[in-house]
Amino acid sequence: MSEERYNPTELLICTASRLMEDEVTAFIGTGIPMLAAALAQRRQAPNLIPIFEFGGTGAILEDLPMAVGEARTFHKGLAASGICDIMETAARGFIDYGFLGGAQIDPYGNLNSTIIGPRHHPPKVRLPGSGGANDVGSLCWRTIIIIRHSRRTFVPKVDFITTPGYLTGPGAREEAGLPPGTGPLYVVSTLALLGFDEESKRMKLLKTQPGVTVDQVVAETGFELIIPSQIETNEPPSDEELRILREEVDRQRLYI
Amino acid sequence: MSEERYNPTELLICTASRLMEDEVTAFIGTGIPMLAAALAQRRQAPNLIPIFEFGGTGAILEDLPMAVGEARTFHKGLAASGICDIMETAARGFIDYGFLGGAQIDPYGNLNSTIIGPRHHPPKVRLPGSGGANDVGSLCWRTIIIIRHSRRTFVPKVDFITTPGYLTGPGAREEAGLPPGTGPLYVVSTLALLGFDEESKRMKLLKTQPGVTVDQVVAETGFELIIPSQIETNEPPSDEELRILREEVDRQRLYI
Amino acid sequence: MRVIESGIGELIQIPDMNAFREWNRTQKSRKLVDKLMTEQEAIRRFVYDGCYIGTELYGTVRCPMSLVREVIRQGIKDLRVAGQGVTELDLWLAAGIVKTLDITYIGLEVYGVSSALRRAVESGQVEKVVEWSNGGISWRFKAAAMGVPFLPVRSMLGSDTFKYSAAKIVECPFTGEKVALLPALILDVGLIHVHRADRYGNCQIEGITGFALEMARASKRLIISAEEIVPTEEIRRYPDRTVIPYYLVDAVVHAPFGSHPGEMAYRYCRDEPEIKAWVEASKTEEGARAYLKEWVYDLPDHQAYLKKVGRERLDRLVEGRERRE
Amino acid sequence: MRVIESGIGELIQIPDMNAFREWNRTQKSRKLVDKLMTEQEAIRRFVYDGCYIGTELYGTVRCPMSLVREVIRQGIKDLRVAGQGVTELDLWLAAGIVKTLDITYIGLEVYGVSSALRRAVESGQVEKVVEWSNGGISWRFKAAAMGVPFLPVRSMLGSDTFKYSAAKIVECPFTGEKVALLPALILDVGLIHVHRADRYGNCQIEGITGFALEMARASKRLIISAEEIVPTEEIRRYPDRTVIPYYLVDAVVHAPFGSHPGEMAYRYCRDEPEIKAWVEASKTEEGARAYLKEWVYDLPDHQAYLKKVGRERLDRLVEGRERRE
Repeated sequence: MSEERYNPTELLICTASRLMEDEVTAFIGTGIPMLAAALAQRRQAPNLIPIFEFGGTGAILEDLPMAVGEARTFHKGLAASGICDIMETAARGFIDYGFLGGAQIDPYGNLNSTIIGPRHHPPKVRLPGSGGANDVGSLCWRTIIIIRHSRRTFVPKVDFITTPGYLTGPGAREEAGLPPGTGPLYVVSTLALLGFDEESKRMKLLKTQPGVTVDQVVAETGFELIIPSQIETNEPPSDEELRILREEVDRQRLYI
Repeated sequence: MSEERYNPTELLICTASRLMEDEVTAFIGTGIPMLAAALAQRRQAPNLIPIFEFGGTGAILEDLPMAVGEARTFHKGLAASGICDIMETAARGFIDYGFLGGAQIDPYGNLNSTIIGPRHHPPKVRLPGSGGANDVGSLCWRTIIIIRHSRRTFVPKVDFITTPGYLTGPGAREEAGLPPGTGPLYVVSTLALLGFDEESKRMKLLKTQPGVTVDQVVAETGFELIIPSQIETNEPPSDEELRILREEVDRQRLYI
Repeated sequence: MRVIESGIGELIQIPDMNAFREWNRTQKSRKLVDKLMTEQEAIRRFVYDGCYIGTELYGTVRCPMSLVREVIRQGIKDLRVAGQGVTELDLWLAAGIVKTLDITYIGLEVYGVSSALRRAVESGQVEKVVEWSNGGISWRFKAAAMGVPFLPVRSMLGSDTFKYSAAKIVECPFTGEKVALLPALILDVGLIHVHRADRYGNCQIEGITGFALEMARASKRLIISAEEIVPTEEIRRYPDRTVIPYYLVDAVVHAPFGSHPGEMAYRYCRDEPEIKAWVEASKTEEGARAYLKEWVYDLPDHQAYLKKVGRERLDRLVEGRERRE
Repeated sequence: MRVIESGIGELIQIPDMNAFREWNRTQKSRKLVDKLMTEQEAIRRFVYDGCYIGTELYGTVRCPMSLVREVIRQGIKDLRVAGQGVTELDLWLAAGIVKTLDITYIGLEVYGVSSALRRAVESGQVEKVVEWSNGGISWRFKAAAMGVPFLPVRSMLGSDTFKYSAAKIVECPFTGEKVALLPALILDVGLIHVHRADRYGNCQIEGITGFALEMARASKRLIISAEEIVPTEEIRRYPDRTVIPYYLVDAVVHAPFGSHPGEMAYRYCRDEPEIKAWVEASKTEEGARAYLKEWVYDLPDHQAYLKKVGRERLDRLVEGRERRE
């Protein structure tokens, strides 16, 4: 990873941003997803429709929101409603992608953002809780997880399933009553781009980040990854991406 | 009934109107309840809050609406929302009175506005159906029924319970799952003002309309009424009521 | 979930939320495309024989009457209809194109019982009639709009309206009380008339919203007619006025006076003589047929309809409109 | 209604809709009376030790911060809280006045995990924590707003968020699918900040409505703070802009910049340095205490708070506001 050209946050943003298609609806949370969406609107996805949980639909992300309810989440937007309307829009199958983060992820893409440690209350470490994550992970068609890569985050079993991935494997989501055809699609990490095996629903390495070896990914992952024989390397953030990110998207360097 | 001074519609309007208290919320349907409410707002109940099922709350009834969704139902209103909001307001116990009509009524105040005859489909006579009546009769605190009096309308058993009164008697509403403390309070007819016996929940004569005898009421009622020993006579519509009704409320004589 | 009692009415549309999700994923575009078209094109493309259809608000208030007339004009038949209506469903009933009714209320309001409904239902021409309350049918749309297969309510209980519906009664697992469960109602096609829309279908309504928000979200195909087409910049300036976002919409029809003979809040009032003309005409089958011939079949489109109504009369309706005083 | 699975979290508020109806019948006036009062009076009259309370939207967006601070100032304690929050619940947690949490999210958004939450929960000072999603808690308000004891949803299923909630899973009697049932959440007190209200409590909001409509309708007592008090004539001119009707409201507080340090759409932007000041201060117990002393306890009221913030700074926030371009 070239320390000079970009930092890990910028790498995550650019990698996630490239996954954002034009003319789709995407649930955008605070932080990296907002920057990735703003970058995507300026590049390959001018008509990406950002959806913010408290009501913003179709904003033009000229200035970066600092919160998912801020006026910037419906700046020149197509609609500004409320959280029930948005979550119900997801329930009806209108939201294509959702971006999620978390403190822990397991091989099935289950996410924890509630507590660290074995006991629910009082816990060893109290994290913020689900917020909209559980709803996004339950109801959007596909989720894309953005997370820093380490053995502390990539764990065999999360301490708490805040947001369902594939739960215990194939068929488990449907068995739980979650809408069919949903679940995590990609994991964007500081070390790799990962996906999920069609059959087993376990996490699979797709590409390494620039300058990262497969061994490094394996070493920093607390469970066995599916590793195809051929692994490509992600394109590093381009000068153009970094320029837009720094000069247009986050002019005030609030995040990067 | 003095044929010269007022007609049966005017009698129903004035009788119903006097039952409308100030500073209460009341569900107002098309027709007589609208006129009664408009009259009441000009007399004893200037702060009667009319509620119309498709969204109007707190209108000032300067011009008579011809439909429950018309702009006049939220003319200078306090809120204009939608039908779910209004029905849910009733479900939460915020609507004090509801005014109802029907083609048939039984001793328990059950109302029929769906079909006449024994068979549901195809029926002998098809009437409009519940509309909001069932919701009003289920969810408002007390309902007041306005109906023309005859053996064809006051029947031992309605052909179809469109809107629940006391169903089969004491406790039946609660047993059915309807909110406790609700049910019909008065029946305003062309011959009498009637109520319901606390114990048996059966219809009871309260007052006769001017010029009407108890015997006439009994003769025109298709079931046994509870008749207290002392029966007063309703005050006839006053000149003032009739003047307001004709000159202000229904200037264009759309209804009366 | 133990069911205490089930209505005996047929469940005409199954509340299959997975199929609805799949439809919304594959058949509804997120693309901002120009959807402006004529009544003819919109009805031809999206309304079909036997489809399950709904209209909002109702015949005399903010109702898509130009679309309603076009459905008749195109000879669409065997409609299954969510039935809250005045003139609009009355016209369809009189035209003989309704086969099945989830009915709440069809009538002429102050003018009483609908003769067209009586003829169509009493003759058995309408083959199935399932009963609901107005709240009930709105909550059914709301369930679909929420993406859930049912909603619990405390209405319809204890009545024949429940008995002849397709609702169910269960015990609330939190309180032990009886509640009625209403199945979500997904429409094949919804028709809604609004004050303003852009070409993509972002819609604004003034005054009450009736059940527009719920029905829009419960429709697999949604045809919007609008008094006025506004630039998207106007929508983006007031995103908080959008009640129906574009991705729900399949067609946008510019229909000034689209609610005639009904009213449109703050724009024009209802046309009482014209409404009365239908009330009178519809009393007999022949009268209704003559009315339909004169006001629907013999006119090629909404422009011709408005021309027949006449500018002077329309101006008077505008004059009589509700104002924000 | 056979329950397949029940969350093990405690049901803190029972969804007793009959009691709620009775409350709304007897304790909520339909009278148009002047409800304008100060923060002090509103909190003194309607907020009490141990009450179940909620705030909307959240700490940095259209949040009733002047009311939130007054709750602390008056030494109210043992609050049971519906927990979607940023600065506002953080202040309460830091002040040690929260005993029970129906939590969805408490954190500092871009600034990460809340130190105040960590201290209060990890120490056991907050005695009970029940988990929900943001959608989940909003739907719980919506259930209460609809006057029904529960709502079905297709979220929270399969997760520990469900397991540590008080929701239940049942089979849909129409489709056979599993759905989660969320119990209605009735608040003893709700606090909501709006753009405009009249003295009776009719409220208008600009921009997103968050969960204001649902929470207002789910509250036994509702305290409104408003940037601006408008004459009722203004409300009656735009009845379609009323999102909270007066009869839901118990107190109306005129609170310009009431959301500070958060933002108010189209009025002022958030005060980033002040938000950061709390983020920094709250990292330690001492820091949080010092902040509370300086910005809450040592100031008699919202006017003093605004004076301390200073006109110049407020002007800059107004300058930075979102505009309808």
